[in-house]
Amino acid sequence: MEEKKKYPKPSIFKPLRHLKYLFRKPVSHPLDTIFTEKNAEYLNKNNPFRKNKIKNSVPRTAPDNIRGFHVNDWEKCIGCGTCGEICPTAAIEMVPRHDLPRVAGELQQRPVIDYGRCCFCALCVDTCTTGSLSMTKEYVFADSNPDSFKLMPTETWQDQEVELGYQKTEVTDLLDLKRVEMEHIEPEERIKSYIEVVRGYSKEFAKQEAARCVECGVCTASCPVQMHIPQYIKAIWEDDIEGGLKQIYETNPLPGVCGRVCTHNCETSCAIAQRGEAIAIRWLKRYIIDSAPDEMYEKIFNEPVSEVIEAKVAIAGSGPASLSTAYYLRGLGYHVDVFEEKNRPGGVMSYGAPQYRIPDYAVEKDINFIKKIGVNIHTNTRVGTDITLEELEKKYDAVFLGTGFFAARKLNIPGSDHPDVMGAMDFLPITRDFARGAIKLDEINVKKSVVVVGGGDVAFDVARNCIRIQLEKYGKADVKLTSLETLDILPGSDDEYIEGKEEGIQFFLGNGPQEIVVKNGKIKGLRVWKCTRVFDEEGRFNPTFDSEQETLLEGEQVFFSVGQAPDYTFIPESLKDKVTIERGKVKANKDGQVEGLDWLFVGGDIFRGPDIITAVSDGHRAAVAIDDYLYTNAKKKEQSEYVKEIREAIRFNNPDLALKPTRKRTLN
Amino acid sequence: MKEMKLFLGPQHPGMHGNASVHMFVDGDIIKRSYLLPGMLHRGFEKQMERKLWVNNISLIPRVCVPEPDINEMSFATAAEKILKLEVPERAHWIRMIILELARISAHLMAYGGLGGPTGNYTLMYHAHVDRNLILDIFEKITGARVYHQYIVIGGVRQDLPDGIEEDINVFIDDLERRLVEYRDLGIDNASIVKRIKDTIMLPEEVVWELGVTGIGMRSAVNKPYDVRKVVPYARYDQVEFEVPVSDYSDARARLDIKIKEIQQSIIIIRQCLAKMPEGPVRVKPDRGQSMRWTVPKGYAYAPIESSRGEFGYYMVSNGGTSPWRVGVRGASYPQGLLGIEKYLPGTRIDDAALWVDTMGICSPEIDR
Amino acid sequence: MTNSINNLELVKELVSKTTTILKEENIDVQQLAFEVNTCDIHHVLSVLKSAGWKQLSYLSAVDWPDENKFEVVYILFNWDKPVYVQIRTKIDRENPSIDSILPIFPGAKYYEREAHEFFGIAFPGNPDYEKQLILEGWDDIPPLRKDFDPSAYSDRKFPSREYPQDYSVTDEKNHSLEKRAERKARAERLRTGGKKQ
Amino acid sequence: MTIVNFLIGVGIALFGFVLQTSIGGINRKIVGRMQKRHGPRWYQEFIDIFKLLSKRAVSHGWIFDFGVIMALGGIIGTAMFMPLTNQILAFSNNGVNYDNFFIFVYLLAVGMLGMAMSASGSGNPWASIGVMRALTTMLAYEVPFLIVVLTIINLTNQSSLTGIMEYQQMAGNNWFIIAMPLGGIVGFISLMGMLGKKPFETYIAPAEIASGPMVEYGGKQLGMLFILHEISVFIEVSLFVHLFLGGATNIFEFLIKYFAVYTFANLISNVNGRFKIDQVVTFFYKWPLLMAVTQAVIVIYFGWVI
Amino acid sequence: MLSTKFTPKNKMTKAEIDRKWWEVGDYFRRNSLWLLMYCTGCCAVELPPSMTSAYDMERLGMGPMATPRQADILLVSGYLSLKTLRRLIYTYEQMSEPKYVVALGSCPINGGIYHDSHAVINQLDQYIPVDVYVAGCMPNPESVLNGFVDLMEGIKQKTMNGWKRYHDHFEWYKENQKNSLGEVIVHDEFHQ
Repeated sequence: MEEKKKYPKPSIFKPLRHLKYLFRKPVSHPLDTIFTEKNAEYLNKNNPFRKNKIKNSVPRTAPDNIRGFHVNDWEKCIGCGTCGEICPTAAIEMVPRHDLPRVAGELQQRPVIDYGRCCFCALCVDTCTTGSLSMTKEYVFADSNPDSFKLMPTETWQDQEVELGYQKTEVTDLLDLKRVEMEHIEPEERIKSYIEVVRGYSKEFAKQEAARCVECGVCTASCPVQMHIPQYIKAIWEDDIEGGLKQIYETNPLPGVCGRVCTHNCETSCAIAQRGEAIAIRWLKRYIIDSAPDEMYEKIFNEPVSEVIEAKVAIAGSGPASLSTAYYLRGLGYHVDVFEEKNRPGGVMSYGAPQYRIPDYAVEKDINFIKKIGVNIHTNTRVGTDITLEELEKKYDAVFLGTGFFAARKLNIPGSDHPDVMGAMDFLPITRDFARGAIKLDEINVKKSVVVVGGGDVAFDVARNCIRIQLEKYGKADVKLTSLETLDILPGSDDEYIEGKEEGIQFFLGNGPQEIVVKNGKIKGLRVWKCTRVFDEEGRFNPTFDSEQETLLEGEQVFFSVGQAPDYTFIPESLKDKVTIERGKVKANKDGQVEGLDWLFVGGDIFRGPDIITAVSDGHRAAVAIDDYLYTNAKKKEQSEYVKEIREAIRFNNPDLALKPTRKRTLN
Repeated sequence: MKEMKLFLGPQHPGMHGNASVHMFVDGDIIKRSYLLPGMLHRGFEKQMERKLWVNNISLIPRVCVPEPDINEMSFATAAEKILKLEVPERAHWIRMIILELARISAHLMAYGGLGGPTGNYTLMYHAHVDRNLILDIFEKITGARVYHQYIVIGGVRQDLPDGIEEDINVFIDDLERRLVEYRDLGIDNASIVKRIKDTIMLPEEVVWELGVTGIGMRSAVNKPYDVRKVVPYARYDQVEFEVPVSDYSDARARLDIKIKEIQQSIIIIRQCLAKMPEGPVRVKPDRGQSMRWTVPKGYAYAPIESSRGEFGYYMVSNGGTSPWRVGVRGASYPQGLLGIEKYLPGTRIDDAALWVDTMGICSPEIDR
Repeated sequence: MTNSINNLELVKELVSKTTTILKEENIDVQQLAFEVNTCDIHHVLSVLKSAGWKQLSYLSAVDWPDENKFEVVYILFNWDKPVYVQIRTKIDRENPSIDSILPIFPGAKYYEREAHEFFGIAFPGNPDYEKQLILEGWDDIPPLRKDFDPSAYSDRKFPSREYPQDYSVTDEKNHSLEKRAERKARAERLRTGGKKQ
Repeated sequence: MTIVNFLIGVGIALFGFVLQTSIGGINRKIVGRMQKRHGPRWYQEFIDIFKLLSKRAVSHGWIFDFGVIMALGGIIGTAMFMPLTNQILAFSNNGVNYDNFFIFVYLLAVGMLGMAMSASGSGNPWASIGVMRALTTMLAYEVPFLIVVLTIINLTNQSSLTGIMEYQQMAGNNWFIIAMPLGGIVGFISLMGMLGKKPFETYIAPAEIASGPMVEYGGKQLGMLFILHEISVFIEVSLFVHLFLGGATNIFEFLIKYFAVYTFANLISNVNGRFKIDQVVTFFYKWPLLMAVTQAVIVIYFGWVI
Repeated sequence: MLSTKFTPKNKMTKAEIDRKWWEVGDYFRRNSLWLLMYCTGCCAVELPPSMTSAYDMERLGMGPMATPRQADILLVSGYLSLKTLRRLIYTYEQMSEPKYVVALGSCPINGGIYHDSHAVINQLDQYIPVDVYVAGCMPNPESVLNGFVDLMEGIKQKTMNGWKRYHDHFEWYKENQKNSLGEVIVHDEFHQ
């Protein structure tokens, strides 16, 4: 009874209403929107009655974000392999393509997709670091040969230009393009002292930053020492500081320093930097060092390193190159003596870079470990005066020179001989000692207003040091910085520029200094011309100026930070003609072995330059080369398995020459 | 009389999906029967444990093929429950549109599936035409017709494309107008009513015994036991809709509810389109690149009202980059396995296919 | 919803009266989880069932090889007082066995069979639990245990396709990619195997 | 009975086959239209049949093979007796037409039996169920149908189809479907049953019993079954045309009537579902039987013919 | 279309006339392909649209068939679990010749998303010969229909010889089947 109320009465006539569709147009897709040209041709031929029924057949145009087959823009692709990593079906394989040029930030490999696996989820597109991979609107592909489903995506699909379908957008992007904010000390605060500007990551932030890494490893090739970057970042992410420390010390004996002041080519070539902010590789390294307790260091070498080879090596200088050589030679089992002229080891690390970038405790932490494994460092011993090179040659089986560029260079313009005109390398060690408290404030010659010439990191160091000293001395700062290069080609790093600006440097970029105006024995300022170009068409340094656009930068003092120079006075006469010096650098083979003087090795600024990490790599190569040179003839003690292992590791990790990344500047 | 062995499926036009109902019949009456599942077994729960959180979105829709979105939704909500993640407002509404469209599509498929066992293929053809239109809409929104991979942890994968609201409106208006045609061909059709009336009964006590949910339960207990009402997820508490119920659960009542639910889904979609705010549609569950997303330790069960009943993912995370354990509660599990074993016997062979069809049995979610 | 909070309280009271709760979690406003002793499972379930939680939504197990335990999970639901209740209990991983709940929830029959098939948990009291349900001719340890590696099983039994196409262009002298791979492998060996994520 | 008669008979069977196959194809297009699509090519059914014949056969023993041939032979034999119009008829001798209705009833049974034998020979349980159902359905629709036909025979005093045709044509084209509306309806419903159209398709029922009797047929045997099916449809539809629609005086009239009947049955079939086998039987034994008996009573006892 | 190494042998047809007949038969065969839909996996869900009004496969003379005996094409729609493969081999061997196999989706080619699953096979052509593969996960109806036309074209060019290959290499196929399945025979309560 109730049921009748509930449902309409069933009827045998109601369904017959459907007969109305006999007079309606069918909704089927026409054949010419289904078949490909080839198949439509077959169907036409096959039809005995109407031979040209299907004309201009193309499969239905798909909507805009359909996930069809892949295309890959090889111009953009860097072969990072992230697509293959994320692929839930393991369909993407990276194949070596050695026909591609080998450049920094790129790997010589390209993805190949197995359509017998692909599930068209487009996660590869979403995660593509460069945005080169995208999906097309093509979705028809059938074949009777199962082996033909492995395809290499190129710009075209089946040699046809096709419309793109699914592409990544900001919303779908699976990468984290924003760097985890590093805590800075505010400019107002930091210019009052030499406290380190960057605070370093906390554990939580370090893990977050580490989580951004896609582990592609394009960075390693541009790192001069080829550190295990993705692996130690992963170690941070997995909270394995010890593992990370071990990985770092395999290739870099100065991580605490490099974690602060490295030129970070790795970040420049970082795959994430293609579209976003690079992983803060440098700071992550610093995080590992900062959070590794001293006792953890002992685990890097499980056994004390002992001298297993009876050969001695002397090292002149204690800069990065020297310390690196010393570390690796020690690891290889040699007796190593390091001679340093100043009273602190570290060279540029202790006397060049400013305290607010790299505090002493960080340098000491690194050097202490090197000392601890048995490297003897003799400070206040200048090679050439306290001990001559000839003596070293006699006493030691090999000598490594890492004396660096420690002399200041000045521009030869009118007025540059004024005593208030200073070179950066004369000034910076003083500031460093000042920061340590070894020098009184009054002893430093910094005037109320200064002009700094130069656009490199060193120029910024000078300028920012000046600000700090001025503030302490006079209560206010006035620092102008001028350089030939405009912002887009400024050699200094972005961080320096930003921080310098925050701290109050006044920028006058793109100007060439012409004259230091001196009146009454006092500097009035620097006269500059607008620089029209820095490099000529061939890319050589060849600046031209526009004399019409002239400015006078007022200041009582001028600092030149236009490069440094070596000091080869320690080389005795007997060797002078055997050592070739070209453009201030010693000529040697790839590993730093001076030709003709097999026992003499060089590294660092005097060999290759220009930065700390390259010096470390020189040191590593030189250590291996010294080992090659000495090992066969030296007397050896019995080696434990562990020592063999270390030797093998050091030799295995001998770095190749790094690829130089081209820098993409994000600032404007 | 000797028992005769018969099997419905796996390769059988009356069986939806790849499963087999083994029947021991006496004449036309089924004496003993059981479902032989596992033909679609892929080891899903194991696979999910082995895949990253982000990779899982390409895997989960495959658990239930006719209505893949509920899997995505259930997976996403379970993870969001553990993460305590707040999804953007707009994403909730988009999710509801997707889920309701998917419900309509699944109901149409099931209702059209009535055409198989009863032989009314015209009904099936019409239902599939409309379902195909939904797939086209899905393709426009998500980029794929069937496996949308659209609802992700933290929202939806991307915003709705421009002009899709109009497409949806045109479609649902047209569908609403033609629901009466579906009734004409199906449940108001005298020849089909003969097949579906007073047969394939599901009494209330059986519902509780088996644990049947969804339409099966609501048609028997006469109460709006719908997860969307009872445990609202997304923004179902902010839309108005009715839950059609009945107190006499034969095949006809269940099919009738299906049609009414299509009607209600249309109403929900209209409200969603009207109420949907602008704004972001996705938040990332964690910092870092997707392969290193983690979900903290925890347990969660996320029930979703699918077209066949309560569908849920039981998720256990141990704080890693992949789920530790994901259990899938297939909506058709109770009626599909125990139901066929206990309550298919006694019906006729003719009813077996219809039984499978109207109870809402989806073999991939049983097998996983 | 105030109502659901009352319901949560109700469940908490009910369970705490019945048994000792080892662990309690509020998953959200309509979901609760309790960990109880294995011996109390039947009691808790029957109390909850008589209080209205008469739908068994899910039954399965979780493998915790580190603790050498299986965790059996029962999820109950009450449509009138909508709270999902997870009841969990840990049982030994060696010879796992837990009494069937068939007398309380007849619908658990196939869930238990499946749990036996995938984890190897015995359910005495369930007449068919040892029959194969989903797998056919299985010849390895139960596949959902953590120590089962489906990839290895698949490699052993089902060959993968070896495509003849070779898209690579290689240079005899260029070993950069191999070197990279070697270095990577080396770096990974150095890891101390710290806390795994 | 000469060889010429025999050749004409074969010709009629062939004509029937070609006719029904073409109309079947056209009907597939029409039904497709109702289902919002274009449907296959009109000659698709020919291609299907020839394809089946070109395939290799799987045999399930000699009963299986022989049954098919016997069924096909039986049905061709039946078709040979079928008049197309009141002139075109294979076997007639001096005004005596050998197209007695009962010939068809019995010869059709030969075909059915052959098929039943063969299908049972395949050993597939679905086939046995299908055969059982087919025979049950036959029993169900034959009873009301025979009652109506017997009424007609009673009314016209002859059982020759040509005779019945001429009877209708003589009385001012007073077709029996109009003269005896109840009987006409019963006839049409029974025709649907004979044709195996829904709602009486129970014995094929792909979704229930996997095509029933045909489950084990493939290749050549299935091709023969298809031919058998086409010819038997031709016979059944022609029977209805001749019995209720006044037959045809020329071939075009026959074609039109044939097409109309078949299409109508097909269209109805395609918007309906199928009954269960017990429902088929109860259905036929309820309304059609009642109507048939009523019609018989009306016609025979009251003599009310419109 | 890449050719397969098994071209039709003249030996089989013996005489020219037989070949001509075969070609005539091919015309009918390729214009009336009946599908056996074995819904082995997910791709089956795109078949209803291709068969029903939206894409109307009947225009090509194709249609679904209920039993393996009647069908020409075995349509493997997606991944194959072990349990399915056993039944698929049964089904394939029941079909009457000439028979063709069309495999949809990634999974029959190389395992697809289930390549490391313990229950799903990776390559279908190890167990039964496959004539056409259609890529996609899942393939759109257009892809499916284009795949079928590829098959028709292949039949015309006599390259779709999977069923002959199964005869010629029967031992090889059987061995593969045994290696992966253990045994091809189905054992369960029902079949005993």
